[in-house]
Amino acid sequence: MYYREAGRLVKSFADDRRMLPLKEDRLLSTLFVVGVMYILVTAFASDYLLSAIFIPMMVLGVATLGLNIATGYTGQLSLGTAGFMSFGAFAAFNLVLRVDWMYIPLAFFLAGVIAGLVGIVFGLPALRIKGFYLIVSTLAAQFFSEWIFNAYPWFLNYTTSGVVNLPPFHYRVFPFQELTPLNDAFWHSSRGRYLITLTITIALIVACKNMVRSSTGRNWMAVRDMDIAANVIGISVAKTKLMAFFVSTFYCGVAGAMYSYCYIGNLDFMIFNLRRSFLVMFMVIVGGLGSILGSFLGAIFVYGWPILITRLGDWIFGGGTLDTAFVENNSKIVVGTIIIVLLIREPGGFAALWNTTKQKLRVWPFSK
Amino acid sequence: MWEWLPFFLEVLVGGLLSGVMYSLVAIGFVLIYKSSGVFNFAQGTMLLLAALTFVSMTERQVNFWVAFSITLVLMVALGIIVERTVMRPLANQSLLSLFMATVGLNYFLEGLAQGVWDSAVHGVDLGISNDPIFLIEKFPNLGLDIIISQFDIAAAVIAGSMILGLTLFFQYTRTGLSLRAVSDDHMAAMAVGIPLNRIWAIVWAVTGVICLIAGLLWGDRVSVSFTLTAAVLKGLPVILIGGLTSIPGAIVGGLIIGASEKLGEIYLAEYFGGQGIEHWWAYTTALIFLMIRPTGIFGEKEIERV
Amino acid sequence: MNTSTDSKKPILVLDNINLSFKGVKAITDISFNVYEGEICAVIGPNGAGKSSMLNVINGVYIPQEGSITFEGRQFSKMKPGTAASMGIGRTFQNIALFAGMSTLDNIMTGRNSFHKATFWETALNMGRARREELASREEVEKIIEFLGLQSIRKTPVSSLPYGLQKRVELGRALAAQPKMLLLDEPMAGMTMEEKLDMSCYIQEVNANLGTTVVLIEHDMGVVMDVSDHVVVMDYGKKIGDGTPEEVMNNQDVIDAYLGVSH
Amino acid sequence: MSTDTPILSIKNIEVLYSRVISALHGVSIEVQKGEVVSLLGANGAGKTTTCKAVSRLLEAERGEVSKGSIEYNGVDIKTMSPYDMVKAGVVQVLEGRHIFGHLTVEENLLTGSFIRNADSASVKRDLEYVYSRFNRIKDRRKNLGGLCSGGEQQMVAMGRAMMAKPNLILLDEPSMGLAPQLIEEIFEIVKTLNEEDGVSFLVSEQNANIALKYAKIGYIIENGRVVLKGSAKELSESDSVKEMYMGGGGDEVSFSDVKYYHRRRPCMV
Repeated sequence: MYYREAGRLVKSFADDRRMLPLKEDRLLSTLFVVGVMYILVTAFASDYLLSAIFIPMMVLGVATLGLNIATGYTGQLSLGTAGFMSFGAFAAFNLVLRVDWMYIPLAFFLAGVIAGLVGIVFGLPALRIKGFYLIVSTLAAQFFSEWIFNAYPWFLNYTTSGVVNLPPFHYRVFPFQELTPLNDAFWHSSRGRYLITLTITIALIVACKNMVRSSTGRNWMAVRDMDIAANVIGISVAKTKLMAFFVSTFYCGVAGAMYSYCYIGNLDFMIFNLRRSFLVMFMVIVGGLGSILGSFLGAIFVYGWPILITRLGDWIFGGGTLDTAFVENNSKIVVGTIIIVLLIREPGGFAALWNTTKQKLRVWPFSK
Repeated sequence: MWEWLPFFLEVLVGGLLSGVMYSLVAIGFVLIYKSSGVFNFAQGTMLLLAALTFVSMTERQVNFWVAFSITLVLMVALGIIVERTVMRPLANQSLLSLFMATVGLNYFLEGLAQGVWDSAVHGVDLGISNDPIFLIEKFPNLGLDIIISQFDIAAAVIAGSMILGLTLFFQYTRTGLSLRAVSDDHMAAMAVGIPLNRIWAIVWAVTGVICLIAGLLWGDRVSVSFTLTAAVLKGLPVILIGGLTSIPGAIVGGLIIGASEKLGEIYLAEYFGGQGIEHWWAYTTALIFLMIRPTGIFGEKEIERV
Repeated sequence: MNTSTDSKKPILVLDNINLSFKGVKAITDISFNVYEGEICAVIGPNGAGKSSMLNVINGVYIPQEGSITFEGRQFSKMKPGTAASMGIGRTFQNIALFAGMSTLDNIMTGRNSFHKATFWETALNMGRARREELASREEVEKIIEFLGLQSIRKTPVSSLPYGLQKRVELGRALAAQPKMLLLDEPMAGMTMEEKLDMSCYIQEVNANLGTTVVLIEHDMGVVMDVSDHVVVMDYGKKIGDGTPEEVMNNQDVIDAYLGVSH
Repeated sequence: MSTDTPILSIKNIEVLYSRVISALHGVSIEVQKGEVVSLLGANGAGKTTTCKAVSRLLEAERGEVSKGSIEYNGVDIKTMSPYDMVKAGVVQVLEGRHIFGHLTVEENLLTGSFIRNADSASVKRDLEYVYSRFNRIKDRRKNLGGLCSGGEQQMVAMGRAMMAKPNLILLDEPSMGLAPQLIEEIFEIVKTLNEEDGVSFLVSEQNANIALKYAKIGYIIENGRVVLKGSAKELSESDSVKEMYMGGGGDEVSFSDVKYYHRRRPCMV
């Protein structure tokens, strides 16, 4: 590391509370976000990279962040992430379908709110039920969502196949679209969808970071670490838990909407199944409980590993040698092993590994 | 005015019988949770692994009992290995970490099971007749015109005797008493010289055996394939209703879920768009019970000390 | 600090409290008053029900019988949230800090009642949220300075030694600016140096802020020097109540706690 | 083995929890065969840690003996597990009793005998013997341990330890939460077990009076250090012990004048 905290005087509490206290950190992250993520990637990345790598990783990262808010920050185990995502996806679809003036960012936001309200309903038992018993509630949410969107065709606009394509010309991306320099076709392309996903993701990261560094986040963590003590110092445990469920499912809901609209381009209730819930949970564990950075590292790893293996296989043995079953089983074994090893060696996940590395670099080469 | 009764009874009995099979899965859960606080999510996959191992041998014309014994040994070994390599290094960690480790283990075993064997659907035939029994023919005096599945009865008897055996084992043997002591108080158990690791290894091994029996019964009923891992999802509401630490709870919970599932399917599904409610219905039932008793019917209510 | 007897006004009145767990009696018929501005020590052997008593006062346990009157408001059962909002602060015997958070954040949680910003205001870092954060930080920094915790401000509390954790816990309780502090063995397991520090903090808070203090303590030296009023419990019952001198000369107390003289 | 090898000899041990938090710094204690030794000190002084260091239960709480050694009958116990210790005849009766609440009194006692792999006849004999020593719990044999009173639980805990036929019992805070007459009764039993069955005891206590009445030797432990050692008689006559553990304000340090002193002192942390 070429820069460190030593010798910097923090002169006000406002400075001390900044998300990135170091000037260099701020500069580098701005450069990375604006220069790399916005300009370089948008300009040069291929369609494949955008729609099969960047978009899904960000979308899953947001879902992971959502689960992390409930489980990592507030200590409420949830196994219904995909279910909550599907509420967001279906809400967005029906909003766009049934409200004339609806446009995408607003639909995503409202979808998040609707999912959040559903989250509160399934979070209510948390006021009475604790620990593992609570997974009943979130699993109920999961199975309930799988069932309701299947049993009531209204949600899918009576489509017989069970899958709705989301053709781009069906929705408006922005209000006053005609006044913007970029046309609909751009926003419906992978580039446009990438920019939408990126912007929403960054906004959600900043919002989460803001909550975590203020009273909201402290109350979540207080309830997680010791709810009796939190109660004794006057934190309303019930309100804190419900709020955490709302925010958590809001994130999941937005992720679900983005999953349908920005990533796969169709709406399919089969996709938001229990397995996906678990995948998101793996991302949380691998990345690190209670870490924003970890949420994305986890998403990148768990989503990226099978792709990496396939690519490596193609590169070493020639195209198409590794069949999908092999890749799938391989990733299960690898991810499973990594989860166990991480839990034993570094319960903080990749995020903690990253921090230790940073810490070591900071004193390098003067100390091991 | 009692015309509905025979049919109701038929549904109820069918539900209760399948409930016994849920109990069997649930008991494996309870044993591990009771003794070590580990919520073993890998139960379903262990079950699949057992069934797959067995089937892949019988499909190669290996004798039933030989296959059974080999699988039994392998499952016991698996249990012991899991205890050694996963659970022991994680002792003293938070319950959440332990749970997540079993989720990881679940994923690992899933990949392994399908990697070593395959993901095709296999049949397993335990040689139990599938013919229904017409109760009115067998016992005309009862006057009940009910049809009961012979397989369900046989499965329930096997599962039931397994449960009975385990209950007796833990009630009256030295190991059983040690296990109950360990589940009550780890520290005290160590203080009187009960070797925790040995008890845990035994519990995981016993769970392996339960998985084999349950895997075969479930396998015969719904065929051996990836969907078998869903057995764990059947077991979950059962133990949560019964209380995570209670063997009688697992039995009662199994009966409740079994009955409620069948009754719900027959009598309630029509109000909910026709079909498919069984997945969430079991969980809703569990949720209702838990709202009344947050730690299950037989679960222990903890007094929180501060 | 001895308050003059004529100005004695009870801030807390416990009336005939009975508490049992699954039929096992933990507290039997306990009544006593705590007067405004005093330091009241509760002493007694381990397991005498002292901690349970504090838990009853701030609503963690609900007594089967009896009432609690705090500042003139009577409750048959107190709720922890109510207790906190009425100004009852608390530390615990087996430190109940939020293990995953830093010293600063732990103390900041103590100020939660001063934070009115909703979660979306905090998410957007809006004016009110920001102002409250900075105002709280200012107050918390005063406590950090008072308790000498500057150097461990950003250290996770789980990695702190026992004595410091106790101090952070006191800081968290102080951050709420309580009218009454319940301290459960604040000096247990401390070195003499740390005990001196802790008694200094307690007395200073009592003298300068007028905070009433109820503390459980085993060290008789501390009890004799610091407290204005001593309540003795044994086996769930009250066996003594009065000034330190009175209690020390009470034969029941000597028999039960200080030991049968030989 | 020479007769003067102490049954337990703790030599200058230090204990760390989680590799950082230091709980004991230099504790040395000796227990001779057939002796009752008491370990006095306040809450958190390190009594329980000392007992757990001997019974090897420390590791279950992420603690370890980082320096010094502990010898039982002249053999270093460094590599032994809690199981080995019980097998070798050292049983700890935990602070707070730790009865198996869902087991009956008799089942509680039986768990103590498992270590010996004894046949059922001899276990039965031992049960009778324990009941004869602890009369109070005989009638409660079919009751659940969790429903017994504090005194009965203490007796079950001690009886459970006796079922392992120990040579040395580490008795941690037996008086905790018990009425005075019951405390007396418990210590009378300790005396009987010591005199008639030859069991050595290391008793950790806060109640100095009762502990010194029944012990031969006493150690006073403060903040993880042994600060005083002596015969029970010496200790109970010592002024400083009287001051610290039997009431009475000390003159050396005044807690009430401390605030001015603190203000002038730079911060320690």
